[in-house]
Amino acid sequence: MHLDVRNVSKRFGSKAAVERMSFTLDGSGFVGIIGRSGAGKSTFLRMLNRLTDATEGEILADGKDILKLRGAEKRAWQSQCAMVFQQFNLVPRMDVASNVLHGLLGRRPMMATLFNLWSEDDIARALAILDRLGIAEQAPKRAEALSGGQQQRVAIARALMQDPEIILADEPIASLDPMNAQIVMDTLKRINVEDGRMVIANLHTLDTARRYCDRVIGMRDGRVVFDGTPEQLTRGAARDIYGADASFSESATSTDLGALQPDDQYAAALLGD
Amino acid sequence: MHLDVRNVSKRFGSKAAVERMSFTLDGSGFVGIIGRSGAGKSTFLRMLNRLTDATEGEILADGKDILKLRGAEKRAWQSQCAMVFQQFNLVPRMDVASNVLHGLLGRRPMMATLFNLWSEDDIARALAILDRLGIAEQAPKRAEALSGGQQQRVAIARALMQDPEIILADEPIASLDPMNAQIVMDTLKRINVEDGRMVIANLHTLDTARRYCDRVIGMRDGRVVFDGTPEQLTRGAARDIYGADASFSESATSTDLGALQPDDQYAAALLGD
Amino acid sequence: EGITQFNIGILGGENAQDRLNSNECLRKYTEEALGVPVKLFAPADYDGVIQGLLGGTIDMAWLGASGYAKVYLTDADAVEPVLVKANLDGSYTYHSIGFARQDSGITKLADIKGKSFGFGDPNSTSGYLIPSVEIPQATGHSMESGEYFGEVKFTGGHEQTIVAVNNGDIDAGVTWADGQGNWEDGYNSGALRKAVDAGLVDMNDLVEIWRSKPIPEGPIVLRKVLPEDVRAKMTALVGGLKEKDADCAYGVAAGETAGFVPITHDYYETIIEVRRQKIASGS
Amino acid sequence: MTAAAISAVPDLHQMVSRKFRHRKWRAMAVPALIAAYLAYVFFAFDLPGLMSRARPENAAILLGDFWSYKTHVTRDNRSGEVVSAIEGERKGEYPPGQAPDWVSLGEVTRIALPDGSEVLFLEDGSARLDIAGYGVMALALAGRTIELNLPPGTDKPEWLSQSKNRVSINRGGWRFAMTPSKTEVFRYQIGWELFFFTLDSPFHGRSLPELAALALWQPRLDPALPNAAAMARDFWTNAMWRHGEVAWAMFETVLMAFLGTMGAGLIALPLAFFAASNFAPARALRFALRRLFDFLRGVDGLIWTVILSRAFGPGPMTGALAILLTDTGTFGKTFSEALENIDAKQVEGVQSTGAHAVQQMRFGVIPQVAPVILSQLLYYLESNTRSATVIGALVGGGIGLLLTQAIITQKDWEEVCYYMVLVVLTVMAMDSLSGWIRRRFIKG
Amino acid sequence: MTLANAALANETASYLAHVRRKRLYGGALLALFALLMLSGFKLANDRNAGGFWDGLHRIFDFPAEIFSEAFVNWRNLPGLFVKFVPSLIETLNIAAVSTLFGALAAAALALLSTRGLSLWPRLTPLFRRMMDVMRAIPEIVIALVLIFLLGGGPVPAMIAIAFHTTGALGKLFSEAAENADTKPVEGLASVGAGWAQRMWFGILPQVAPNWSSYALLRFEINIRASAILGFVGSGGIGYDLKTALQWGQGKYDAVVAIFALLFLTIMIVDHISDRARARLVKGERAA
Ligand SMILES: Nc1ncnc2c1ncn2[C@@H]1O[C@H](COP(=O)(O)OP(=O)(O)OP(=O)(O)O)[C@@H](O)[C@H]1O
Ligand SMILES: Nc1ncnc2c1ncn2[C@@H]1O[C@H](COP(=O)(O)OP(=O)(O)OP(=O)(O)O)[C@@H](O)[C@H]1O
Ligand SMILES: [Mg+2]
Ligand SMILES: [Mg+2]
Repeated sequence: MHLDVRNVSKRFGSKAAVERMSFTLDGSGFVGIIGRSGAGKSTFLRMLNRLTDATEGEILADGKDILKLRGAEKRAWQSQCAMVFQQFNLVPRMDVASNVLHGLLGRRPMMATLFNLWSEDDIARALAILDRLGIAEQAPKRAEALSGGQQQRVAIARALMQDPEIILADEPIASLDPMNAQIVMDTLKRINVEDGRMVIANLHTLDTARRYCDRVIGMRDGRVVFDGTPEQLTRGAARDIYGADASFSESATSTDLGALQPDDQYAAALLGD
Repeated sequence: MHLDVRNVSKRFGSKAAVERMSFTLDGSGFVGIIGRSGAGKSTFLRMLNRLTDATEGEILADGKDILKLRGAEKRAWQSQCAMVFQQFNLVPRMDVASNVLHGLLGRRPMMATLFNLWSEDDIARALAILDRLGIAEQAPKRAEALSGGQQQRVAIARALMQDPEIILADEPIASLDPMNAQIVMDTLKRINVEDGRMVIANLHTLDTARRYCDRVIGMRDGRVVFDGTPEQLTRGAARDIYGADASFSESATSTDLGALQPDDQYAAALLGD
Repeated sequence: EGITQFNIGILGGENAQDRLNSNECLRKYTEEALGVPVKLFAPADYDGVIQGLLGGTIDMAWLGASGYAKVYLTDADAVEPVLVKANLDGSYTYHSIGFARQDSGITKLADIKGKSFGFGDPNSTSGYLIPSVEIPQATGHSMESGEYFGEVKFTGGHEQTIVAVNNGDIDAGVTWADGQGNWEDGYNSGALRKAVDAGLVDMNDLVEIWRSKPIPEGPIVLRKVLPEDVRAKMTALVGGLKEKDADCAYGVAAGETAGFVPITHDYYETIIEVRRQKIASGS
Repeated sequence: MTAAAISAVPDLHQMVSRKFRHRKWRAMAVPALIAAYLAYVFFAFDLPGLMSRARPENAAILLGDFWSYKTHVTRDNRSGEVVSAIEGERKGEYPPGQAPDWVSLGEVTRIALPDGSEVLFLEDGSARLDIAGYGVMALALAGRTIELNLPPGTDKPEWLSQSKNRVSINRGGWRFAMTPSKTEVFRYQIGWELFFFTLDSPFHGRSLPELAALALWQPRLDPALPNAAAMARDFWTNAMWRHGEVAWAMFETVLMAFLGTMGAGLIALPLAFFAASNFAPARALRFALRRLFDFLRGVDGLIWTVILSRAFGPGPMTGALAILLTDTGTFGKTFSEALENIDAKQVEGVQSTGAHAVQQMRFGVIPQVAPVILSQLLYYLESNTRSATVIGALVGGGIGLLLTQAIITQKDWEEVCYYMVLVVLTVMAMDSLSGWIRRRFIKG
Repeated sequence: MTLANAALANETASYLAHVRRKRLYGGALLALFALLMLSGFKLANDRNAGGFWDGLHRIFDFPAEIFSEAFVNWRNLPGLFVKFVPSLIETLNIAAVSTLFGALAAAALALLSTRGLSLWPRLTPLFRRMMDVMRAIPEIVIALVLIFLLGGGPVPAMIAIAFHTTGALGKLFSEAAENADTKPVEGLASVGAGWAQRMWFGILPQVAPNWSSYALLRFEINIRASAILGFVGSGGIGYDLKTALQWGQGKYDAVVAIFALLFLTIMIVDHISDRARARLVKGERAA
């Protein structure tokens, strides 16, 4: 898959959320987009998935401008390009397997799906995917009954069910505790490596980006301000992206379990409040 | 005030929360009741205040069995024996002064109280009490707008409004940070010393008990297992009360500001969950 | 064109289920005669049946004279009177009777001046239409509340009027009776008689204070668009009911009757005129 | 405690006590306003007049009649024939020559009454009343006049009403009335007589063990039917209480409520999407729909009934349609509000897979609003069962017709009581049914 | 981490079984519902005097008749509006007073029937049943019985509506009270406050926004109910509407006037109470 982002902008009223963004992606890497809150990360992913319309620019996927797609073609693109959300965005009252099967909504005859009539094969595949993510035994439970980490894995399973070429993940671990965050990131990485699907993930911590990504794109105020390998992401570059002052400490954005050191000040702060 | 607790028990179904508890108190000491969660501390205080009926036994206050009181007599006893709760139990939507005046509900004509008809004297007294506890400026605010420590002082002010002979306090500082905990305990101690009112407080930390109490009663599984001065409360005695194994460390129960040391394990535990 | 079903509407006055039961025999005979399913309907007030006739969902009904006038004035082509119930003496009129409580001291219309007066149902001939025209002629004043009478209101029906007067809720009211027989029995037939039979009132407690001119009994009407043979069959059936099954005729007529005799629209011209005038006068 | 805080206290005191004074006034003003309004209403509703007109004795009649019945013993003064009938109805008539055990027929009819009084219908058409605690009274017919002889030396008691040709006596537990045409005694007794079987049923008057024995092993009374079936038939077709027809009427009422509520739900759900701000394709459409809902709701079901009866005539469907119209308005409003409150995340999640708009509704929206819709439907089903009672009276169907007619004709209060109990039980049953469904489908 | 092949097959089979069962139940339920609706509709249609399809095109006949007359006599309308205002006020009074009394009684019953708050915990089931029964009896029945006892007029309607309101609000009130925090109540109990004081200071401030929101909604419903009771002979504007509607031709202008008046009132009250309720509930959130 070759992705060519050309001068894409998105304006909400007069405010530009994404401003003339351009870059190209090739093959099946793990791409991390970092930047502070409001930088435009989510807006970009949402445009890529066509949840939001771009104001201008084009995104060529293997030469076709996906921003121009309409109706069935647009839905076909969405089903090739799965999305994983920070808040999981599952249907909490339906069971886990049904949520995973929603990944097929774009592909199966409408009437059958409306009555929840899935073929046995589809169901078997959904369970196999759940099994691959280690949560097959949760299949009959309601999604809302699961822990956050498990729900995110269900969301990934739904994405996999789409058998997509790209998986977009919008801060997939921001609502998770460090333990579950690691499981989810490992899962995404495994999918990236084992299946060769491209993953584009918005991340809000540097160390995660460093650890999992092949390529990191840094955004600030809707513009790309960094594009390189994790190694090139120095402390100085990070300061640039986050627009942080001298007090900027990487560990404040850390969720890595290993990175945890005794920190008097931190404990005191926690206790003091 | 002479308090004689004789074989008091309380059973919930088949489970005994308090089991044949007996001891006597005289004069106006500061008594601490300690014991681990579920030991029956709250249940005992609630029986003493007649919020819960005892299953058997008697409690003689100056010779009268207060467990037998009914109706108006019971309410009269309650108004002599004020209670301070862990969660403050104020009326959050009413202002602080009204909450303090509620201490008089048992004494003023019902109709007048329902129409909020408090005499000027009563209001002046409520303000004086708030002033004594250092929160007079908060009088017109809603109780819910106050910090935890302030709310607990309002609760103590309500107790003082009752002009009680005994103040019962059920883990008065458990929901407070160490700073506020100290203010509240100091306040209770001052009232104990200056006014000569007996204070019985459930406490969940040993050091607080040691620091403020004249006498400590230890409970375990509904029974009194220790009764003595703070000096007599050795580490061994504490292990007995808490039923702790060798790893028992006093500081785990500490809320003393001075006692706070960097504690890797603690911080890790807080973060890990 | 033929018909596929035939609906008969019956009017209020007694317990709904009793009404349906006493008309059940008529339903059976009609089914035999027409060979189509026949249904009975007994809505709680006059208007239900009238709307049914106007809308064409009810094919036959026994209306009050005023009710017929209302149907005629709304749509002159809707229904046609065919038969009327005859009293035992062969007459087919009755009276609107004004009455009051004995202990109220009221004995004539003039005594109610400034007091309260009750009509029954606005679509009732004897309970509203006729007295609302004849009483003003007698008193020389309109029937507006406060003009001559203190208050004028509708009680909802004959039974309610009787009970309201008996209870003293209103000082006087009107209802219907054949005017034959004795006052203390509530006359031979009519709402008063029914109330006495039911033990609701003691006629000793009531006095008659006014009586209208004879009022024509309401007609049995058939919808005009019904096929000729259906109308003929139904007219013959009801007309011959007394000979065919006297018990059934007693039930359908709600009392003793000499049978149902033919009648035409002309007989109701006066009533229609009265109603037309009332409409014109805007009250 | 700082010095500044202490010096602030007197100020504070003033401020707080002003606040309390303020509150005191408000606390007094609200009840005072309410009291003033109630005083106005007291006169607007003419309560003094009402009290003078109230008929407490009617309450006694009504309450007594709720759980008692009366038996008429009537002599036709022309033919001399004596008939006993329960509630004076033909259906409750004792067969000729038979009577309740407290009536002895013969040349002279003797009627024993509960307070120890006795009434005799004498051969010559006159009557003798031996009234307990009062004395003996004789009544005779002279042409069209009734001659009344009181015991010597007594005044006319207040429970006696007399005119030239009617005498009536009301002694609470029984009444007596004589006119030239007939002489009647009414005796009140506790119970719903003939509730199970009428007099013509072979099962009438049998005790429970007897009935059980008959049902289970004793020989058939009616050779054509097993006893149990015959009992069921006699009960179901009971001419006095008409259980079969009443059950049918009750069913018809529930049917109207069911059709109306569910039909309204089916219509309102799609419309609600067009009226919800987050789904409406056009503001104008949304506005128009909202006003339509307001209109449908604002016109009560009863008025819809009147309007619809021209088009559809009387009958249960007219009632169901009236309920349907009103509830379409109600549901349109509540459903669209529920739709406006949904969580967009779920829709987005479904949308991101490439789902069609209809699929987004089905999986992103419906699961969220289903609980609200279901509980609304159930709540209104219950409440409409009550409304259908009233509407039924107008369209001539259902328990409502029976109930209102029984009340308006004011004679069979025990029937009113029976119907009321039925309605209440039905509504309560629907209440618990809906509670069960709610637990099963919403919480589960 | 993943299951062995056999285990997965097992899991899949059991989930498939679960799906089949659900489909069966779901399908059966849907079929049952469809069957009930269709047969119910057919039954009702058969028992109706006129059929649904036959009548559908005549649905506007009656409204057209009414409005055409009112249109001709439009000059009468202003006068008619004024004429019926007193009845409208009576209807509003009935609704207001019955909501007031109903809400007061409901508050008492609700507190008495809420677990943990009741003055007599043993009697809570009794109070609950009482509310169920009060809710279940149709207002019209009570009104008709009371008309027999008290004679016509607004009072029977008022009592009937208040009675029903008590049951309906009682249930909602007690649900709200159940969710209230009991800590303040306990705090008040500890100072020796009586039951009334505990409820007044401990519960009422918490439930007041919800309760008043429910009461407002009830007021709205009760306006309609009191208009309807007028329809069966219990005073107010419903009585005027019924008389005019029954008389028919010649009074259709009055019908339109009353109707417009009533409808307008309902709309206005609806609107005001909608806003007031939104404020009440939002205010609660803000606090
Ligand atoms: N629907 C919208 N309407 C108006 N402004 C929006 C909308 N969505 C996003 N924005 C604005 O666009 C900018 C970029 O938002 P975006 O959500 O893409 O940032 P982000 O990098 O994902 O931040 P975060 O880490 O908080 O999720 C922000 O300033 C935001 O306020
Ligand atoms: N209302 C109740 N119903 C049933 N069991 C109860 C009830 N209240 C308390 N218990 C039980 O009684 C025992 C004693 O409880 P109590 O609250 O007195 O303990 P405690 O020493 O105050 O503990 P903590 O420190 O957690 O407050 C516990 O096992 C508790 O589960
Ligand atoms: Mg974002
Ligand atoms: Mg405790």
